[in-house]
Amino acid sequence: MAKPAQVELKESAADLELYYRQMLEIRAFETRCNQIYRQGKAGGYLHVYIGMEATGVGWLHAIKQGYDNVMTAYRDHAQPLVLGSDPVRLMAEIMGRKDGYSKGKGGSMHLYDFEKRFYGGWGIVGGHTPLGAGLAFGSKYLGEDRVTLCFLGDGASNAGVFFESLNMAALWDLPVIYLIENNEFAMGTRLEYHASDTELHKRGFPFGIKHERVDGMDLLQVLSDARRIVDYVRKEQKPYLVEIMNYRFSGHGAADNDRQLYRTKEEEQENMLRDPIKRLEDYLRKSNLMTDEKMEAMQLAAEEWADGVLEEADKSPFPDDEEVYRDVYTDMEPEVGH
Amino acid sequence: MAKPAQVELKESAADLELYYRQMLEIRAFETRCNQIYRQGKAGGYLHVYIGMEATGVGWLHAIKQGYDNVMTAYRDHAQPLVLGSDPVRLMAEIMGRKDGYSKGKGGSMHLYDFEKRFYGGWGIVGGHTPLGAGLAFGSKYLGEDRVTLCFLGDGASNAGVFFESLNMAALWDLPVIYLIENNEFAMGTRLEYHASDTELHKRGFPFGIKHERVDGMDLLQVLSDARRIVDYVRKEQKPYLVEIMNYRFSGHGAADNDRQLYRTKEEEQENMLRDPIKRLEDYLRKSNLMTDEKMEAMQLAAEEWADGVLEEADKSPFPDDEEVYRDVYTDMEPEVGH
Amino acid sequence: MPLQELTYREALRTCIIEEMDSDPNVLVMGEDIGRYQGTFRVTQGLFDKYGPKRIVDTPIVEPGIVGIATGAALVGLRPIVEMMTMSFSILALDQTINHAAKMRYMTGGQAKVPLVIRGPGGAANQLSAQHSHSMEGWYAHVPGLKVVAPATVEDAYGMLRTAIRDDNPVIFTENPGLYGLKASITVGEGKSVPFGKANVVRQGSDMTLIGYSRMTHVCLAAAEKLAEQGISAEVVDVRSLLPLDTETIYNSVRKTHRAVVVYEDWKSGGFGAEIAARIVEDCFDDLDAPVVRVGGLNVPMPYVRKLELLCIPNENDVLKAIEKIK
Amino acid sequence: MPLQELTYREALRTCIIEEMDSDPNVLVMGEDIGRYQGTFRVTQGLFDKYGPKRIVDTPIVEPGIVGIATGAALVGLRPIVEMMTMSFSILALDQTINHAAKMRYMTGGQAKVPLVIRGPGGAANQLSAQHSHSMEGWYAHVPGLKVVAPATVEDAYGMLRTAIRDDNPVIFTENPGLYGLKASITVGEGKSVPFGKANVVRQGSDMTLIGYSRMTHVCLAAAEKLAEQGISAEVVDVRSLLPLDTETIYNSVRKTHRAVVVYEDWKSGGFGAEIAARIVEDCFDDLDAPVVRVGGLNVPMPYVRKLELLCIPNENDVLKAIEKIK
Ligand SMILES: Cc1ncc(C[n+]2csc(CCOP(=O)(O)OP(=O)(O)O)c2C)c(N)n1
Ligand SMILES: Cc1ncc(C[n+]2csc(CCOP(=O)(O)OP(=O)(O)O)c2C)c(N)n1
Ligand SMILES: [Mg+2]
Ligand SMILES: [Mg+2]
Repeated sequence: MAKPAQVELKESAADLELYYRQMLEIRAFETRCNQIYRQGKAGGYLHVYIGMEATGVGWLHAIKQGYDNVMTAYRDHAQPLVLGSDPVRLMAEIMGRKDGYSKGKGGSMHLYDFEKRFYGGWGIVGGHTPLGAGLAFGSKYLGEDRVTLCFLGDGASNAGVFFESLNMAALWDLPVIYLIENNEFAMGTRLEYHASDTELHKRGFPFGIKHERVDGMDLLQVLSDARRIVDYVRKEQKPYLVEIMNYRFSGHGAADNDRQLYRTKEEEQENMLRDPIKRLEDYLRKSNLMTDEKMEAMQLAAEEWADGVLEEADKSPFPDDEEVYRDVYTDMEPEVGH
Repeated sequence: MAKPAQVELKESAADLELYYRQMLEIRAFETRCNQIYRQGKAGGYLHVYIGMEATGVGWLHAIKQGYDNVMTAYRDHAQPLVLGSDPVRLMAEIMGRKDGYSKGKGGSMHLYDFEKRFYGGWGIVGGHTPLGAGLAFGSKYLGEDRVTLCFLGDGASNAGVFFESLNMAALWDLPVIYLIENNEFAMGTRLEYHASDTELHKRGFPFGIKHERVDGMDLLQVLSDARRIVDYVRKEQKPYLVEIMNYRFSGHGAADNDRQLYRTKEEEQENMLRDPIKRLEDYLRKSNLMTDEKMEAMQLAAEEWADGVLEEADKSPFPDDEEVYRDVYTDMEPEVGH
Repeated sequence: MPLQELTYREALRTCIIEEMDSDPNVLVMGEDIGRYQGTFRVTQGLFDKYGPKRIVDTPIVEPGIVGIATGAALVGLRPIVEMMTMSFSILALDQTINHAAKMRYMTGGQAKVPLVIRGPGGAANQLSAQHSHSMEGWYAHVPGLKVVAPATVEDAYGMLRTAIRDDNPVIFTENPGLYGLKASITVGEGKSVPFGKANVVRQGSDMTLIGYSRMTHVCLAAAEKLAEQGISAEVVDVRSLLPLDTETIYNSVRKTHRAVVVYEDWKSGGFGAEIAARIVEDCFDDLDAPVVRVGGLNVPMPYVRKLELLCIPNENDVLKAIEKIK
Repeated sequence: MPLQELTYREALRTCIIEEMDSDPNVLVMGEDIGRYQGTFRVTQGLFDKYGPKRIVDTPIVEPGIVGIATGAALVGLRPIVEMMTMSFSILALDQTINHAAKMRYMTGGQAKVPLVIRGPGGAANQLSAQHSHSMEGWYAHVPGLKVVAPATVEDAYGMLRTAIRDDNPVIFTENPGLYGLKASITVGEGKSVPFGKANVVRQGSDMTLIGYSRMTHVCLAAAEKLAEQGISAEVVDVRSLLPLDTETIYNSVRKTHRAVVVYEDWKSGGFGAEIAARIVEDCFDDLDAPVVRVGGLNVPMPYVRKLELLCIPNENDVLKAIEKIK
């Protein structure tokens, strides 16, 4: 399992409050997403980050936000929220609205904010992993010292193109960090049914890529591991493979109502005890960094914030019909008509 | 590098003679192939096995010939020769003739003899590796204890689908042996320019597949390693990954005339000293198992044999025009005409 | 033979069960098809019934899955590979085209590849650009494959049997919009629907509407509306793209003198172009008007339902297209 | 501007050099393109000139290569990916189609993917079934891509410049049979050939022969032979499949009233079907005869030269096909 926590605290009280707030906001945002999905206000496939908040918040505070490159697959709401993208535009995209980052043409699985260097947002399992190496290749070619974070799932870590990417990343010393979020499930398939060796970090070994398994539930541990690794990669200009242990509290997607097909209620509840938000709260409480009242107030604020985001996003109109032909090319329209 | 030789001799004099003869015949056959290619009697891409004979002969005498499954990529003349396919039909195929195993429709890269359980003969680098797992899957499903040998090149060992295959082979305990023939080159690209870690056997590690690097030049060592590994796989019904160190004496293919673009003459000559045929001869001589006269006679016989094969194959006519539409389906013809 | 009311989804499942019962070498491989019961629930219950040997949950590795199934087919198995959606089959094209499809030819007839690749093709509901691909036109371009796209419960059942028993690789495209379709059909061993036979699903005299898979129903709906306008449209359900039953199509066109080809795939370069081109090549003198095509808009599939619906042809789009040849 | 005698191969190389010299963010990636000088020698000398940073020898991993190049394009590079042969690009289709091509749309216009994928497409000489694929028809089906297939030295040079400077992913198909073609052309910065413009390469009045890439030359050869028979054939070189210049094609057909589409790809489902279908849709009343297609035989490419030559259309096949509309 993951290494035991060995944390020297570098976080100020203000920082901790920020992280806590972001974790709360992610959860509140994601909870709204599941709700609007049930109401038919969002459609398609929609995958929330509930239970995995410490991973996203921790890692994205270990990088230079807006300078370093970040990408992930379709479970992609949390990352841009942490990176400072406009939550209303994110929610609008999830609802298929004109003000969404992709004007309603991408949806939940395809969120992007290139200005913040958040590069999506991808639906083909494993398919984005060479793009991650490519961002690193490009930034390095240009003489910049940007680090690239490329998140992927445990299921995605079996995809052939991922191994091809690892080999090239190592061969060409690309400063990309592959972050396998091992949440123990690939949709309805448990880790042990899809990976012949469940220690996924080992996949770095044959390529001479530094690799390790780390915790993804304890924010302070996450921050410390993430900083160490990001610093290493920026300095050494070499790839790194990290396996982050966390757990998917929700179903695979908003449409997945049959969690009991692949895990028991007991297992679920046991893992809920690892809740990263509760864990941070315990820490804040024990360290006398925050009172219960403050926490409750912040929880309430996050809920209100999410309601406000949703309300605001819902004001955005659907895109115009003409949008259907736009953005296929930079400089021309496709052949029109049926 | 490869393990040092630790050989207990299990081979009878008659066996050794057979192996020696086969190595000579492969070399003579392949030399003819290069010749007829220059004469325009063979075309397309054609890749010979010169320098790698001990690997093919050794491994294919460690299995139950005709029972175990064997496949490789496009460097595929030697394997069916060892397995007892008709050399005339092999040569006829290489010359695009009616009596070839594929009636002239496959050519040098696509040799098959399903009766001998030799399953090709494939042109897409790495593309055949899941087929190898599939043969093992099928045989195991049917309750048979066949072992499957799937040869691939060092260059092919980077292909994503190979890693996908390794994971499935391990996940489902498939009795397939992947044999990476590390001849140090992928076409004009040296090992160190295509593989971030040049110890290719390590690729078995993340999947919990037993893996090792072995010698491919010393026939006796090859036989002993091969027997040990084949026995293990048959008994344990699990996959194995073997990296076989050898060297490609010829160019990549018969059309590759620019060997000096990727290796020096000196390097080439140095490696020629590792010649598996010379090495076996040294052993036979030192052990008093064969006289120089006998060896010379056998060399001559192999040359004559190859001339005979070529002459015989050359008598085969080209396929009839109608062949162009046959064998697309088992039970129908495709839409005909331009 | 028993008559059963089944959905399209159940018809597929029923056929798979019957074939698995009658031939121990038939097996199913795919992502989340076993313990999770299949994303679209086609394989529901099969894991409990047959266990992990014959209902094989795979990692998410389409190239590897098709390759391993092809290898298994070579030594005597008859694998059915479920693609979670046909969109993902794009990852496996090298295995499908370069290996499974060309193998018999390259071996000069030694290889036999009884392989079925099946799953939902086309758009479902807001799955966006990467999950809404129609792939059948690409497949139908490839010699060595057979490609079918049943539109009805009966055909789903009967063509799947033909596919499983076929000794060649078969691409079997379903459509997410069809799984819920219901009908009473006769099932059992003997019931199968051959490949290469189109079906005239509606008689008519003024024009021929040609479709397959879900678009057959769009053609039927358009024909209803045309009837209200006093136009009698014949509808041909292509069913099998490769082999293609041009005779049935031509016979209809020779009768009606007008042809409209409807398909969901991107209009430009879709398989409807092939059907149109063949009609022109072989029935030119019978045509009173250009062959009209109605295809999906030439854009990656957008997420929002409003735009998505613009992309997928419906009966009104067919009516509009027909204006120019009425 | 200087006039130079160049082969098709050299014209490509010259253009790459000029573009690399003028823009430091242009680079080339591919298998054996550097130290080995390129399988078809298009990149000969470039490694010595630019070194490993800009001439990147890759492992044999087509999906990975296209993916990494696409990612690099997203942050400002302008990669040219060489496919050793276009046949191998089938492995990279998920990266090309699902990622590079759809990306701009899925991002609502945020992404810009200046990527060129180039290499020889179609049959060379006995390379057998897995190495002789024509892929351009599949690509030309995909919104978000541009697809070109230059037939002449001048177009190879000028269209490659347009491709490299295009901000969208471009598929640039060459043909092994064209690399040795020679011509004197004007080179230099300003010389480029735009996409979406077909070229009337031979004037005629009795029929229009339509081709692209090497088939343009087959059309020209057929036109010569037709001239001997007293038939005046116009030849249209399509050059750019997506965007497709239908106007030039239609204008010719409206003049000659007969159209023949020639392509090397498998006949059924090839891009010639699309061209034929469009002509019929839009020029029906101008046609005096069915649009005839001449395509490659619908079989995996056989090895032996004798059969291979049967598969690839030549001028006699064109003449034979024309019989029915003369
Ligand atoms: C190539 C491909 N195959 C299948 C799918 C369907 N699919 C979407 S997500 C998923 C599971 C992925 O699991 P994992 O990588 O562990 O990520 P997680 O959802 O747990 O974050 C599957 C099978 C897909 N999107 N792409
Ligand atoms: C997918 C694919 N890409 C490229 C090629 C061209 N090609 C043929 S062989 C080869 C080199 C393979 O080297 P390796 O795997 O080491 O095998 P070896 O030839 O040394 O036996 C290349 C690049 C191909 N056939 N298939
Ligand atoms: Mg997971
Ligand atoms: Mg090699």
